[in-house]
This record gives sequence, C-alpha cells and structure tokens, in this order.
Amino acid sequence: MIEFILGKYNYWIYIILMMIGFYAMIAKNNLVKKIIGMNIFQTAVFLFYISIGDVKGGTAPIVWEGMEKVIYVNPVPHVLILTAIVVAVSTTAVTLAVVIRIYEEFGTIEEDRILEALED
Amino acid sequence: MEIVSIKPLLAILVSLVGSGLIIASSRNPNLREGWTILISLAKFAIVASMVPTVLSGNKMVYTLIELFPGIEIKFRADAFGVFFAVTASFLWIITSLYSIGYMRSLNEHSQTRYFAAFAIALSATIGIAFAANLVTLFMFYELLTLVTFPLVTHKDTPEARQAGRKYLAYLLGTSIAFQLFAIVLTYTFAGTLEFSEGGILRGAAPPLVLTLIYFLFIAGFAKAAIMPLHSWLPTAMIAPTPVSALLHAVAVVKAGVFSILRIIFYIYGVDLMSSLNLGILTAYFVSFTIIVASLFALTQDNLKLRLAYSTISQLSYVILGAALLTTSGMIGGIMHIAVHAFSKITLFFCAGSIYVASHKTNISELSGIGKKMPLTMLAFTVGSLSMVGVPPVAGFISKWYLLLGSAEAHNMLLIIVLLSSSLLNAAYFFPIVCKAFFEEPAETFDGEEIKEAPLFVVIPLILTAIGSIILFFYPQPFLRIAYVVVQNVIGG
Amino acid sequence: MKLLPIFVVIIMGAALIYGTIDMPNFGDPNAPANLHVAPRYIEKSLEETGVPNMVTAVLASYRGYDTLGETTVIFTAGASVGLLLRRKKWTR
Amino acid sequence: MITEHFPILLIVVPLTSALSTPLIGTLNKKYCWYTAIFSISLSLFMSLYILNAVMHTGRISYWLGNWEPPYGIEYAIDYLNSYVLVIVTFIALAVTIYSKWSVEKELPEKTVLFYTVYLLLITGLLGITITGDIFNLYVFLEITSLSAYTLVAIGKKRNALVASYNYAILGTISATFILIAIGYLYMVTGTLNMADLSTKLPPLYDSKVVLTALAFFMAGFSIKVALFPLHVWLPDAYTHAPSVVSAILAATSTKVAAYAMIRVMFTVFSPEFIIVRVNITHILSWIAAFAIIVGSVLAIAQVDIKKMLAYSSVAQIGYIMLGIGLSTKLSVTGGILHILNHALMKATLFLVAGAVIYKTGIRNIEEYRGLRREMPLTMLAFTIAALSMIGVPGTVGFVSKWYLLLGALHEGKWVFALVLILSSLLMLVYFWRVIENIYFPKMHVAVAMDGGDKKKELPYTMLVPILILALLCIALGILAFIPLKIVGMISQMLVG
Repeated sequence: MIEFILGKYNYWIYIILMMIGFYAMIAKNNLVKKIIGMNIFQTAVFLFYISIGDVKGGTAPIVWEGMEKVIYVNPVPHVLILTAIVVAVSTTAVTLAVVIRIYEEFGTIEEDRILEALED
Repeated sequence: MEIVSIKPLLAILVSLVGSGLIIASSRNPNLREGWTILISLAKFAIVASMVPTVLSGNKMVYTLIELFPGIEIKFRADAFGVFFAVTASFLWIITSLYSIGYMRSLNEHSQTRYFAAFAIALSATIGIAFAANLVTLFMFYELLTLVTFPLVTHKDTPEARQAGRKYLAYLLGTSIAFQLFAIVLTYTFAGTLEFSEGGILRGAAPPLVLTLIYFLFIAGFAKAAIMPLHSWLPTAMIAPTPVSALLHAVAVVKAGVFSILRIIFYIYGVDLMSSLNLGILTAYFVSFTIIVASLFALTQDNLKLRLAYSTISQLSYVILGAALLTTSGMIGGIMHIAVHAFSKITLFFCAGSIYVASHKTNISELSGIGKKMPLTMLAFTVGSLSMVGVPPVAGFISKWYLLLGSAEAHNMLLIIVLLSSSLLNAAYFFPIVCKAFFEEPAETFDGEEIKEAPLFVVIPLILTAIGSIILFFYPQPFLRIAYVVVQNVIGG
Repeated sequence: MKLLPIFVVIIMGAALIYGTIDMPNFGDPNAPANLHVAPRYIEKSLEETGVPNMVTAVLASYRGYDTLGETTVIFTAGASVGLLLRRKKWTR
Repeated sequence: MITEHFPILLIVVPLTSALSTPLIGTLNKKYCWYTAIFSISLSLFMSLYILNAVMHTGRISYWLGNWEPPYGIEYAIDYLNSYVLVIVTFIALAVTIYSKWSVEKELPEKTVLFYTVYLLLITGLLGITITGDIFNLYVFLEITSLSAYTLVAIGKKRNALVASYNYAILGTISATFILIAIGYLYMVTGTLNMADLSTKLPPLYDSKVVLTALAFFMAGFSIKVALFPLHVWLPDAYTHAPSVVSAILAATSTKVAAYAMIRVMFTVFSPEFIIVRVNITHILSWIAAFAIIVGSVLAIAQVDIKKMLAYSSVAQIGYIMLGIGLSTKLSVTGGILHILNHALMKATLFLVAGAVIYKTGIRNIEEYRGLRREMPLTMLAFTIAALSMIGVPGTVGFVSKWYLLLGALHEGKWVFALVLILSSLLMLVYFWRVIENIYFPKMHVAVAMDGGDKKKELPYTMLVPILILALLCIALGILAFIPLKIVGMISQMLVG
C-alpha cells in the first residue's frame, strides 16, 4: 500500500490541482477568475505530461560530449507540452480579449450581473 | 406478363412538365389555360392507351432509378393502377374546363399557382396509381399532400391558414408517424417493398405484429378519411370548389383508399388477410365510418360540408368492398372508386355552380333554385340518385356488387349497414332536391335575377352527370378492368 | 461552495484517480511510454537531425508539423485578439 | 508528382492564404474574399482528388517530413476522412462564396481579419479530419476552437460576447479532457500515432488507464459535438454569431467533431472494445435519443429563427450519434450519411436565415410572413431544406432517416424507431410554422401600402450557393446511391 502511494503520489497531486482549477472554471462568478481556474486546470495537465516522461535518475535529454552512457528522460512529453503550453497561452489571450470586450459592453465581469443585463 | 415501357413515367411527367409551361405562361391566361387543357388531354391519352395492355392481363413496368440498394423508384401500370389513373385523368379534363369557368367568373387571384399546383397534383395522383413499391407510393403520396396545400389554402385568409394547418397535420403527420413506420417495418420483415399479387408479408412475422403493421398502414393513409382520421376533409372544403371536386372527391381521397387497397391486395394478399381475420375486422371498422359520417352529413347545412361527409362515408364503401375479400365485394369496391368519382364530382360541380351564380353556400338558402338553374339542379339530382344507389344511375352498380359481396360473405350485418346507409343517403340528398324544385323562392331573394352559371361551368357538370348515367348502362370498360384486377389478386 | 460544480469536480477527480491505479509508477524507466517511440529519438536523433537537444530535434524535425500547428495557434490568437479589440468604437 | 503531396497541400493552401490575408488585405480588403475562394476551391479540388484516389487504391498514408510513423506525424486518409474532407471543403466553398456581401454588411471594418480567422477555422477543420496523429489532432482542434470562439464573439449584439465566452470555457474543458485522454493513452502505449495505437491497445483493454482515457475522450468530444446535455454552449453561439459563421459552424464544425469522435471510437479503439466490452455505444444511443427529443422540443419553443435552427442542430447531432450508437451496419450508414445530409440542409437553412437578416433584418419567425413574395427563390430553397429536415421522401433527409429507422428496427429496438418518428413530427411542427409564415401574405395593410410586391432577391453571390445547396438536398435524395457508395464502404470499414 505504501509502495502504491509512493509510486503514484505525483498523479494525485496533479489530479488535486486539476480539480481546483476545474472547480474555479465552472463555479466562479467572476469571468477572470474562471480564466485563472482554466490556467490552473491546464497547468495540472502539463505536470501530468511531464511526469509521464520522467525516468528515475534521468537527465535532460541533451547530448553532451562524453555523456553517451547516461540515462535520459523521455523527450516526447516535453515536446508535446511545449505545444500545449502555447495553446494554453493562446486560449488565455483570446478569452481575456473576450472578457475585455465584455467589460466594455457590460461594465462588469461578474457573471450574474451580466446575465441580469442580458435579461433586460 | 411484365412489359418494360416508359408510358407510366410519361403519364406522370406530362403534367409535371406541364406545370412548368403553365408557370412560364403566367402572363397570358388564355395560353395558360390552353396548356392545362392540352396537358390533361395528353395525359388521358397516354393513360387510356394502356388500357388494352392491362386488359390482356399484362402490366407495364419501368424502373426509374435505384434510390438506395434494394429500393427503387419503380412504376408498374397494372389493371388496378390503370383503373384509378383512367378515372382521375379523365375527370381532370372535365375539371380543367370547369376550373377555367369557375376561376374566371369569380375573378380569383393567383390563378397561375392554382393551375400549376393542380397539374402537379395530378402527376402525384398518377404516381400513386402507378407506384410499384411502397417507397415510390410514399413519395408521391407526400408530394400530393404538399402540392395540394396551396390549393386548399388558396384563399390566403387566416381561416384558410388554419384549415391548411389541419390538412397538413393530418395528412403529413399520419403519413410520417404511421405510414413510414409501417413501411420500414414491412421492409424489415419482408425484405422487399414491391407490390405483388399474393402479398409479400405472408409468414414474415408473427400474426400480432402483422396486425399491428396493418393498422399502422390504415392509420397512415389518412387520405382515405376513415374515422377518426376524417376531420381534415370537411376542413379542406374551404378550398375553391373545383379543388374540392377533383381532389377531395377523386384524386386525394381516392389516392388514400387506393393505397389501402394496394396494401390489402398486394402487401398482405387475400389469403393472409383472411387468415388473420383482418378483412372482417376492417369491414366492421369502416362500417362505423359509413354510418356515422352519414349521420354527420344529415346535420350539415353547408352544402359542401354535407358533400364532404357524404364522401367520407362513401370512401369507406370502397374499403368495405375490398375487405369483404369476395369476388363481388372486391369488384364492387373497385368499381365504387370510379362510380363515386363521377357522381360526387357532379355534386361538387353543382355546388360550385350554385356559388358562382348566386354566392349561396347553405342548403337552407336553396329554396326554389331549381327553377332558376334547372340544368345544374338536374345534374345534382342525377348525382344524388347515384349516391343513394337508384337505377338508372351508376351508383346502383357498385352498390349491387357490394351487397352481392356481403351476401357471399354471409354477413347480414354488413348488408344492413349498406342498406341503412343508402337510406341515410336518401335522407340527406333528397331534401335538397325537393327544396330546390318544389319550394318557392324565399322572400329575401334580392332583386338581381339568378341565372344559370356560365357555360364553362355548366357543361362539365352535365358531362359528368351524363357520365354517371352512361356508366350504368355501359359499365363494361371499368367493370372489365375491375374483373382483371380481382382475377389477378385472387389468382395470385 | 456550489453543490453541482463540487459534484462534477469530484466525479472527474474520482475518474482520474481510478485511472491511476493501473498506471506505471512515477519515474519507472520501464514504463511503456519510455519504451516505444522515445528510445529511437534518444538513440538516433543526433545522427538523424544533427541537433544535440532531443527536445528540439523532436519539436523541429520529427514532429515539426505539430510545431507548425503551434505557431498557427499563436497566429490565430493574435489575429483573434486583433479582431476582437482593434476597433475604434463598438456599435451597440 | 505534386498529387502525392495533396494531403499536406490541402492544409497548407488555406493556411498560407490565412497568413497572407492580412497582407493582401492592406492592398484592398476586397481581395480577401477572392483569396479565400481561390484557396478553398483548390482545397476542394484536392479533396475530391484524394477521395477518388482513396476509392480506388484504399488508405493513403502521407509521412510529414518523410519520417516514418510512429516517429513522425502521419496523415492517414481512408474512406471516412476523405468523405468528411469533401463535405467540409464543399460546404466551406459555398459559404465563402456567400460570405462576400454578408460580411461586408455585418462586419464592415473587420473584413480582413475576419477572413484570416475564417480561413484558420477551415484549416483547423481540415487538419482534424486529415491527421493520423492524435496529438496533432489536438493541435488542430485548438486552432479550430480558438478561431470559432473569436468568430462567434464578433456577432453584432453583445450577447455574442457572452455566448463566445461560455463557448470558450466549455470548449477549453473539452479540449483539456481530450488532452488528458491523449496523455493517458500515451502513458500506456508510448505512441501517438492512431494506427500504431490501435495495434498497441487491444492487449491493454482491461487497463483502467485505457478505460479512463476512453471516458475522457467521450466526454471531451461530447462537448465539441454538442451532444445533449453538453450542448449548452451551442444555441447561444449559433444564434448570436454572424450569419456566415453560424452557417459554417453548424454545417461543418460539429460534423468534424463527430468525425473525430467516430475516429477515436472505432479506429483508435476498436468496435469490439466499445460495442462488446464496455458497451459505450449503448449509452451513446440513449443519450442521442434524448438529444433528439429535447432538441426538437426546445426548437419548437423558439421565436428566433437562428435559435430554432440551433436547437434543431442539437437534435440532428442526436441523429448522427444514434446511428453510431446503434452500431449496426445500417444505422452507421444512416449516421455517417447524415453527416453529409445535415451539413447540406443546415447550411442551406442558416444561409437563408442569414440572407433574410441581410435583406430585411428579420430574425423573428412571426415576421417571416409573406417573404415568399419578396424573395421567392431564397424561400424556395428554405422550403426544400426544411422539407428535407422533416424527411419528405425524395430529399436527403429521408434517406438518412430511412437508414436509421431500418437500423433501429433491424435490431428490434423499437424505442429508437419511435424516437425518430416522433422527432420527425416535432420537426414538422416547427418547420411548418416557418413555411406557413413564408407562404401566407402579410396582413392586408402592408400589401395595400406597397401597392405591389417588390422583389428583393439577393445578390448572385449569395443566391447561387443557397440554390446549389438546396438543389443538392433534392439531387442527393434521389441519387442517393452516389453518397451511399462511399458511405457503404465506410460503414463496412467501421462495423462490417
């Protein structure tokens, strides 16, 4: 059991982080807080990816002279996550731009107020 | 024997193409009406030319296209289809003449739309007559509903809109809900949808399921106006009279009963019908409609509404005859398609003629009108006699066969139904005739003298009245085709 | 705290944790992820691409089209922000 | 030969034109439209070529950068995605031709960037469809999503912004779910190539990781296809987006998402796994049935034409999913065919709705009264598409409904057949309401005021695409064997 917990703790941390982000995304009233939640949510996934590729005692996957015999960590998750980070940043940019427009239009970024404004 | 021939397709296409010509010549009414007449003649000629072929026991088939694997748009002109097609296309010629008179003397709007839709409606009707399988039938059935919608709502008033809504809800709604369902079920069990003389469903599914499918079909063809799915027909009477005449006494409603007969004869087959006891069940079921619709007719003061309820009642005669599953019964049922068509169209023409001449729609206002419009009311009398089944008018023929069929089936109850409905028919038609000829015109007749309607209106109704009488003395063309149909159905 | 979001979040968390039961341990060098495609990059990328940094090699060469996609995402974001914000006055 | 490179050119052509649109636009913003038309026509041509090639020689595999899979990214084209590619490019071309005046009017100062983002949307959709690498799919998914959020947000009313925001939040959740699922699969297989995954996965079918991955894929794609009850973003987004955007999103973006879902279910995982082992298709078919009913019922309640069409989309997506969920050959044929059919019908309907807004500003169904006299051809197109939605025989809607019904009954699943029938009736109700309004004249006041009816038909660039689409609704309903030829192969491939 102990071994089980020790072996998987990294995943659980990412899951908890993810739940926090996810909760903020769907439950918060403030549009910017939702975006913050979204960022936490996505970052949790990055952590997960990176931990897939980790190898105990591994080193960064860069070939140095005289280091042919070392163990490298798996480079693929790093590559994927570089892309995913960019995607996350872009999503944040677009959603923030939308929030700016919402603020210009409604004068607020509280969801309930906006819905009220739409009702009228 | 099956002969591959393009004639069935041509018969359908001629008025479809014709509608294009009608629309194209919308600015020139005379040319437009010329097209209508020409097309109707051409259509009848094509259909009539098929009669010898089917009388010799052959049928013409033509496959247009394979819609999807195993299911084709296919036509077959067999005796039954030709029977219906001849009736409808012949009466279209007369109705076209009548329409011209009627629409012009009332100065109706949107006449191009009217004539074009009429032409397409006839295409759809012939399509139903010549459909070789259920999908083709379904296709033309829906087309007929859709294309008659602008005719029913011709007045463009809120009432017409309401009526159209009901029309569509009943016809399109039931066909999607029940007919399509039944068709898919049939295909699932039988693996084919082709009409065939012995039926295709025998042994395909448990009896209970087959019975269920059967009733889905009956409910799906609401055009046959079997109660309780009848109430669209009186509502549709808001349409101009020629529409009521041809479509709601001949083409649309007969398409409904024709389809049901197709189901009984060619999907279920006589054997299966009797082994499931569906025939007798249907007979009782429609008996209810025959009697109750007649009772409703008694209470109507609006002439067209009374005719509509009478139609509902008479349509069920056809199904009753087929459901008897005896030779005479079936002949009677099939004959009644033509006989009722000729007589009822006469009656509707008369109603229209009265409207054109006097703008009267209610029976109570018709006192003494027979003296002003003798020809019209004479024709009306002929039609009424036919409805009741009095010789020497054609109605007698089909009723005779129906009675004979009931007797063959040893069913006293159905004989009583037929006889009492004849009495009811008499009870709601003869008062009109009496009123028209023997009562004095009411005081309230305004100064303007009522004259006979224009010739274009009167001639067609005289023609159909004479037709009703000729059919009594010389029913052979129709009777022979009906015999061929019944022989095939029973022999197959 | 809102109940429905809590519920949804817990469902999601539970599903994810359920998935971890069969996962390889953290840092396991014999995890399947480290055995299939990755070794080839580790062994051959220098030789095949001439880039000592394997992440760069994969990013720019083996999976170069992902990176093209990635830049396209940035471009999309840029164009989007421009489309949304570059405007004198919004008509209400 | 250049034809070998069509798979990548198919993506690169719209992509480069998207990149160059801002430059071209600085010369003259009218050129943007021509650029878009030109590049999408090229893509259409290439996708047709590819379809033809696939029909003759089978699966095409294109190695990007010449790295063999699973080490590099592979574009893998089989019957299924070549079919979807043609649908997407064709609809995109029709909508783009139409877009000229509509965009001019609705977004006069944003034309250039509009076309940039619009082309990126198309690029993304094509990328999702063509790729054989699951992570690459995610990247394209995000390109599509980002551009879709933006395009929704630039709608005229301020509701569009809120719709776009909600769409973005849900869309990101969905994309992240998919990303998690991809990670889970990568973790246990070490590969990202779909074909490679499908060979590596079968021994792992008992693994809880794989099960979780499947669950997250399904949840993620369900949001993207707007499968009930995760459809909440769709009605508002489609309602408030600019007309052109509503049309392209409704006709292609949910279809592509549905494609991706099918791709993952049937080729990354296997029919055996999803149908027999976890039986997720069974759940899917029930959800789809609910989607059909709820979508149709909600559509009846709408007064805004675009919102009505949007809810109708929810129902129609249910059709596609029902076909997949029943997972018999017949029903899958129906579902896959409905991807094409619904694209045609919904594109027509949304384009007509947009055209009416363009000409008259009318969105309310009640105000459609008498439009027949003003825009007869446009309204004819609407009628045809609406009848097709109802499923009148002789139209495309009938063909797919027929197969779905047949598929349901063949399995003895009467409930689903009843659902299909019921939904047809509901559709009859809400579409007929519109048709009735179109064909009945306005109250007499208006007629008297005008003295005569003035025709206000559309400019040709708007009218022609609408008419072609409407015509196809009939043509492919009668010549159904043409799409069925390829669809039959697809369903053979998926569940045969």
